[in-house]
Amino acid sequence: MRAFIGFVALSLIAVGLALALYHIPFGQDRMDVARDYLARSVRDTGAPNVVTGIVVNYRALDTLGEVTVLFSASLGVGMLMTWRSPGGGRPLPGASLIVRRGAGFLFPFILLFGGYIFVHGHLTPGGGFQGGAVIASAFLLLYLGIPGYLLARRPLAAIESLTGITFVAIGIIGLAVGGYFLNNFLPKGSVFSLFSAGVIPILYMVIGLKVGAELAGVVANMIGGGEE
Amino acid sequence: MIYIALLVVGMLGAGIAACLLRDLLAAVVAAAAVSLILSGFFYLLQAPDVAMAEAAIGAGLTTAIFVIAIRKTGRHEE
Amino acid sequence: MIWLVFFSFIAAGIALSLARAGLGPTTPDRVVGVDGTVTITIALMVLLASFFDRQIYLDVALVYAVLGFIGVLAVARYLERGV
Amino acid sequence: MRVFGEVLIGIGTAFLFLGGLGIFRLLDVYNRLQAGTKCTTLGAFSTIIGVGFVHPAWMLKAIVIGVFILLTNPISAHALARASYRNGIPLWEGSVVDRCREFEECSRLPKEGE
Repeated sequence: MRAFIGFVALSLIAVGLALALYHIPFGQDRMDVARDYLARSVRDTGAPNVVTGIVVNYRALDTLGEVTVLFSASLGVGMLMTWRSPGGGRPLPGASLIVRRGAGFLFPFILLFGGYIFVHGHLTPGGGFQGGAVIASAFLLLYLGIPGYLLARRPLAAIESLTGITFVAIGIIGLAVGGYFLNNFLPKGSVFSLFSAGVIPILYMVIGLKVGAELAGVVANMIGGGEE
Repeated sequence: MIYIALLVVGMLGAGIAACLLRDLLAAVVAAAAVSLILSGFFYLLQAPDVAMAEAAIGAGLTTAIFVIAIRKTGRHEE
Repeated sequence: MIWLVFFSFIAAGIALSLARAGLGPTTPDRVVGVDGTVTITIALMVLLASFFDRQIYLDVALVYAVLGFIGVLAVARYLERGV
Repeated sequence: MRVFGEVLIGIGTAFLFLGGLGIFRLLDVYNRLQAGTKCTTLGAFSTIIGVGFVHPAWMLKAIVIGVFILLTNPISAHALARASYRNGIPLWEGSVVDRCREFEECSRLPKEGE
């Protein structure tokens, strides 16, 4: 019965979506704002990656909101799962030698790769969120490969707080210098070089560290949570 | 064109399997397959930023978090 | 023309691996299917980067090459009661 | 250079197809894992290096991708094979050799739910 109701609801949603989308021609831009962004973005922001220009320059306030949402999600997981030894005291069977050595060997390279992604966020695809997820995956690899591994909680919380403060501080400096919050007050530099695009690389490094610390905290809380 | 049809069929099948499977571990694997094909789709549509986000989140983190959640609750759905 | 041959091979490989992921009697069979699909998809992404002639698209393939095995490792550690 | 790269890509995609075929057709988890790791690793590596030869400027990044595939695929395959053996997933009934049984490393785990 429940499955039947779910099926009916799903087909109603599908019909509604089909009716709504039927009149929109596929593959044409319907909005002037996209064309405007494409034409102006590189000149305004100095970042050749237009997506980065929009996410960290035009819509940087929304990005601050996103980071805050992620922070509250991490906080929620931390409140639900208490911080205790993995498996709730149950002894975990160890991983084999290959997995242990492989995890230990690959961990620094994955960290380095995550750093590469968010430092080069304004030149190549990717950015703070992707790099943060890669860094959190590196810590997840340590948890999977080495049973009983515990992430130090205090530096994690310190990184989260400091990066959050830095983000807001950059915004306020922009407000003081240029007249609006998160103004791009640094010189733009030459396009396609690493040190260019003003505050965008700094903001993306801040976002990457913050997202990485938050997601690693989620994983640590999930694994280390009690079993009651 | 035929390749895109193949991808759509694969993604739909994997998504329906993720909903219907009673063994939750198999459902997690099906969800990982959905994420993989979706990332390939974003790549085909030339949106590498979104494809990279989907890859970074879907490849390791969501699978592992689902698996840990299954370990904490139970593997089979009643 | 030659690209059509390459993409046909890769599409057949992806279809067969995904079919094993759908059919597989046990969960490790499904994981093997998805793992094979990940590896084939990395090759597909590199080929498509060459096809579109955009070097920056290689980064997505790099992300999958680095992170693709963590999901499999998670399921394997679950089966070993190690998570 | 370009022709050499395309030959490498051809070899690689053929191996990828054979890997997919092996995953589909072989008879138990361990054989499938064999096809799904060896074949697809060689295929993907060859394809990626071939693309590096077609575009010489991409060679460095192609080598990085290939090396990561070579490093990570065996780890996950090994972990999966060990986990499925210890979970008691049977070998195909026609298998003639089972060396893993002799080692303590491969002892069976207790059933789910202890």
